[in-house]
Amino acid sequence: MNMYNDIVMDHFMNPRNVGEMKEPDGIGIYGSPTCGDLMQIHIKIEDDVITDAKFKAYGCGSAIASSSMATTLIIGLKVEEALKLTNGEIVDKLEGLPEAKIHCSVLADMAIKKAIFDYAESNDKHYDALKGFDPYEMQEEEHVCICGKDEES
Amino acid sequence: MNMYNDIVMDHFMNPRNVGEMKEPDGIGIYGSPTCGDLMQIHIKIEDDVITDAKFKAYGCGSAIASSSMATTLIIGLKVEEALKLTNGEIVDKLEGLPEAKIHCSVLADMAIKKAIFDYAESNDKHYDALKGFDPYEMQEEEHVCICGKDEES
Amino acid sequence: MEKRNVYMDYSATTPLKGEVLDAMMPYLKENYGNPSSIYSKGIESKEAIKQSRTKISRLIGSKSDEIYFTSSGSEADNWAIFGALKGNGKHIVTSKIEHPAILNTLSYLETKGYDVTYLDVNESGLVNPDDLEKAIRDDTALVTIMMANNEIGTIQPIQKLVKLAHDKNVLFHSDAVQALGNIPVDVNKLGVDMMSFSAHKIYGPKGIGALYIKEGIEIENFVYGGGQENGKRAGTENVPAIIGFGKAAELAMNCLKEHVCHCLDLRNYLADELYAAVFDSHVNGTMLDRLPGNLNVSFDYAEGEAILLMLDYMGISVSTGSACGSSDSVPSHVLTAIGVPESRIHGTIRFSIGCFTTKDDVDYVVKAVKEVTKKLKELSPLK
Amino acid sequence: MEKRNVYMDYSATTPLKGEVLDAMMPYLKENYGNPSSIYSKGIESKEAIKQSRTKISRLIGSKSDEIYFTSSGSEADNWAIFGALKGNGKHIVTSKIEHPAILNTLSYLETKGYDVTYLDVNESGLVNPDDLEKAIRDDTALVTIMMANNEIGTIQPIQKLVKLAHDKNVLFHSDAVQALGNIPVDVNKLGVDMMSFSAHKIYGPKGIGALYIKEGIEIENFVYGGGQENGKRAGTENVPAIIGFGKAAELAMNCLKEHVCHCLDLRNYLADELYAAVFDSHVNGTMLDRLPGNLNVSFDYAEGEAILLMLDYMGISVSTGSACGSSDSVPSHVLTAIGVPESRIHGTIRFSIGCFTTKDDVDYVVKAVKEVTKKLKELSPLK
Ligand SMILES: Cc1ncc(COP(=O)(O)O)c(C=O)c1O
Ligand SMILES: Cc1ncc(COP(=O)(O)O)c(C=O)c1O
Repeated sequence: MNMYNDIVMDHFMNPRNVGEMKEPDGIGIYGSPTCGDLMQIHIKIEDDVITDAKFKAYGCGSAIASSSMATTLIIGLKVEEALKLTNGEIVDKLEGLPEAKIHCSVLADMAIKKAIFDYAESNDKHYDALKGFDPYEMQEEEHVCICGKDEES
Repeated sequence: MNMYNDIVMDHFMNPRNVGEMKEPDGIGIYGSPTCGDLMQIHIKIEDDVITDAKFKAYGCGSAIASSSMATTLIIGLKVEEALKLTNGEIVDKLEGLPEAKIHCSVLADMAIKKAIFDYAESNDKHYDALKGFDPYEMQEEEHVCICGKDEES
Repeated sequence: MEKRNVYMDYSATTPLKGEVLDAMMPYLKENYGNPSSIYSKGIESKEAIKQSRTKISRLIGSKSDEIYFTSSGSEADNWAIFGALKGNGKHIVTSKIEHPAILNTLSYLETKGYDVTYLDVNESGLVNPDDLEKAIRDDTALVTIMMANNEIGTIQPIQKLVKLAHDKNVLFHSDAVQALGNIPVDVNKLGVDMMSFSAHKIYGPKGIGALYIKEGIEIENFVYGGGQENGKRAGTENVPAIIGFGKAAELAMNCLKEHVCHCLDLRNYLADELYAAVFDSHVNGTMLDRLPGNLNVSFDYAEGEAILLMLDYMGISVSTGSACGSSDSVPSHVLTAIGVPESRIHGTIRFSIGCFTTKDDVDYVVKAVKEVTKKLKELSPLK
Repeated sequence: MEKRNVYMDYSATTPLKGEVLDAMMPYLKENYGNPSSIYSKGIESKEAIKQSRTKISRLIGSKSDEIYFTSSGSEADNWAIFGALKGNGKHIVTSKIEHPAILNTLSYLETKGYDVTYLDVNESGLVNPDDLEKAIRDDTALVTIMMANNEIGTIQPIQKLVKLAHDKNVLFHSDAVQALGNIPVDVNKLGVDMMSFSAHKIYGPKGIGALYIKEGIEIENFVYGGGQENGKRAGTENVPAIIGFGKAAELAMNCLKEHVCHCLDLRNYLADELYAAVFDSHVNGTMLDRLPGNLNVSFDYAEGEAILLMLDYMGISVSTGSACGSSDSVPSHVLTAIGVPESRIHGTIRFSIGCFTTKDDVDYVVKAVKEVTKKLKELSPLK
């Protein structure tokens, strides 16, 4: 028996789309080692469609699994669609995370948004869903150190 | 395993000198049913020697055992010697009682004194050891309800 | 008369049922993981605890996360009282026949400035709801009245009492340690805010109890530390005991009806036979609203401990009707409260029947009691 | 690499030794009497508890009636603090690296108007006696400093600290839950007034702990009710667990020296091998005044939970170095206190070795850690 279900464990033990790209169209990094979790995502975009995504993550099981799951979800999506991806959906696709770990899925969600933001900035693109999204501000504000730990004993 | 040692158990299960006398030389009664313990002793005295003793007791195991033991101890003793018998000696002869039950042996001790007092009064005898002994007063004062009970559960 | 071992003190504690021990064994052997550990060995323990909690919640009709494990019924009682009081009113209402885990906690609180009203009970051993209504004041923080009494087995009208307390917005706790598994206990129907239980009275292990705390009721913690029991009661969980408690609860639920019938039949048989066999005997408390396995009898001319020890010698385990505390001889506060005269209290024996009791056991006990009381009567100076 | 089950989290909890379970079995079966009952079945339980108390007292060098059983180390800690405080001064001194059973109790007390001084520890994890001396005030009611830490295993100079407290007439409590059975614990030599223990850390059962209270020290009760534990801690005794605790204590005493050597050898071997196998690893806390079985290591580029879970997948049980509470991610207060940077704290694993650990276990763990940290490093965006 595990603290995570089989799908999460599979994405944790065998993460999909691990790696970096030589020349990504967008890079998103979210989290901080001080917090114990950091996610980096590289994306390729062609004709407003995400054609590839690679991630690297430092963090707990749910952070890694949700990053892995998130990359599989956005590959092939239109950018606008990918921007609509919520951490709730990532959790659903993983068929649930322990209550205390739900927030870990935010990492992937945010890193993806940041990668698209990066792409949009350098390619002068505008996406409705990015309005008001300011990655430089939010890191401080919204990202709390989120991956739960085990009881002390 | 028992709460009382084997000697006590033997005197409790097979008490010695149980009964009453038709014409006792002295009668001592000590305790009260309200307190849960009552001892009665009948003694025969010839030439200042206790030639026989019979007891009846209502009370816990240690009250019965110490009464039984006490009668065996005083039979054959000179009255003055019998008056010297303390509850401590009764306990010693029983090879010990549980702490909370030590006081139960007082019953026997006091009943014997009262029986001798009774004999002394009706026969106009005077014993040094009886000086200051007033059974009518002490019952109230000194005899507390003494036999411990088990924990509630 | 051939010697026979007869345990007839099920109200004091019960043996483990075989199935209960079987359920515990893996957790005494290979499944020793700390439930707080997040590797599989730990998660397995955690999951097992969860299932146990569910089993207990089913027995009492609560939600599973309304069950908090404690180390005993006594701890549950203490927690309920201390937890509910802190910061609240200074007045508590209880009955005169509570278990020492309630009464001694309340006397302690009296030394700390709390005010306690002890409700009388009638001859049957029942609280009068009118008395409760009158006792509740503006500053009453808690009412705590037991569901079933441990000495005479009488069952209080909890549902009615709870309603009265709630009408005045006062929390209601009930000690159901003796009730559980012996009569139906449905926390929702009863309406209680908190309720105490103990596994070793329902063929589960010693050292584990539970406090039911209704959802929404906030009480202070009792043991601070790790996040066990939803952050409300710290300490590494007693996993095997919790599993045993769960199994015992499951079994109790499955066989409640048969259990009640079995105990009732034998108890009534015992009462009838004893009455016929021992002339000077008197049943204490009502025979109506009473735990099925309980019989509390006073014998004239024979003192309780003496009866107990002689029966013990004959292989029989019963208890006296006397109060707690091995160094004082204060007669049972329960029997005193229902008006049994002191001299009679001293000659009281509690017989409590359980699931392993047989008719042959009862027959043997009746014979033994007859013999013993006869012997003690002969020994007695009382007439 | 063939999969192998290796439990290396003995600081979290230990399996029962076979002899311990054997000793407990009769009390889970036929010897179920309530120790408060005065018939033979009860007396037998009572007597067994007495013998257990004696065994534990021998291990710690106390008198047998200075041992009070509790349901856990946490309860013992809570009792010591609450019990010692009531009615006394308003100030308590402790260290920054105590177990949550101490720290959370003290934070609760802070909300009730108590004042707490948390002593720093140095990089090795040790309290400076001078700091204690300075911290004690006129209104200090209690000093509570643990004997050995549960995360990094460092051992405090308790004897010296006690002397300082006693010079100023202040009571001294020490949590020795991790120390017992792993290093010599002699309450008289140490001079402590109270000391907490827990059976499940010394191959005894869960759900049973003990508080040593030096003769003459009066503290308030924690659980009120029946007269168990000499009237100081109510609740029907957890007989089987008490017996198990006693047996575990007896075994611990008989094999302390071998146990220490065994753990020390394997622990040092583990440390050396890990250091050689995993480049980016760092041991936390001193290697000198340290529990023989404890090794606390931070890995760069790999997060603790991830390491733990991958090791779990490979059959290995270890714990992270992070703090209590499964919903917050506050990094270990202990590692913070000894100055480990936060980023490193997240990559920390506690290995704890015990009497069933073998050299093959260590070899397997080293290989597994090497593999896992390599994998996680490849996955990591950190460089
Ligand atoms: C140092 C320390 N104190 C107290 C405790 C709590 O003991 P228990 O698990 O018995 O509640 C533990 C272990 O969990 C510990 O390591
Ligand atoms: C009515 C009642 N309440 C509380 C208790 C205490 O429970 P425990 O023995 O688990 O401490 C008992 C039994 O001893 C009891 O009969």
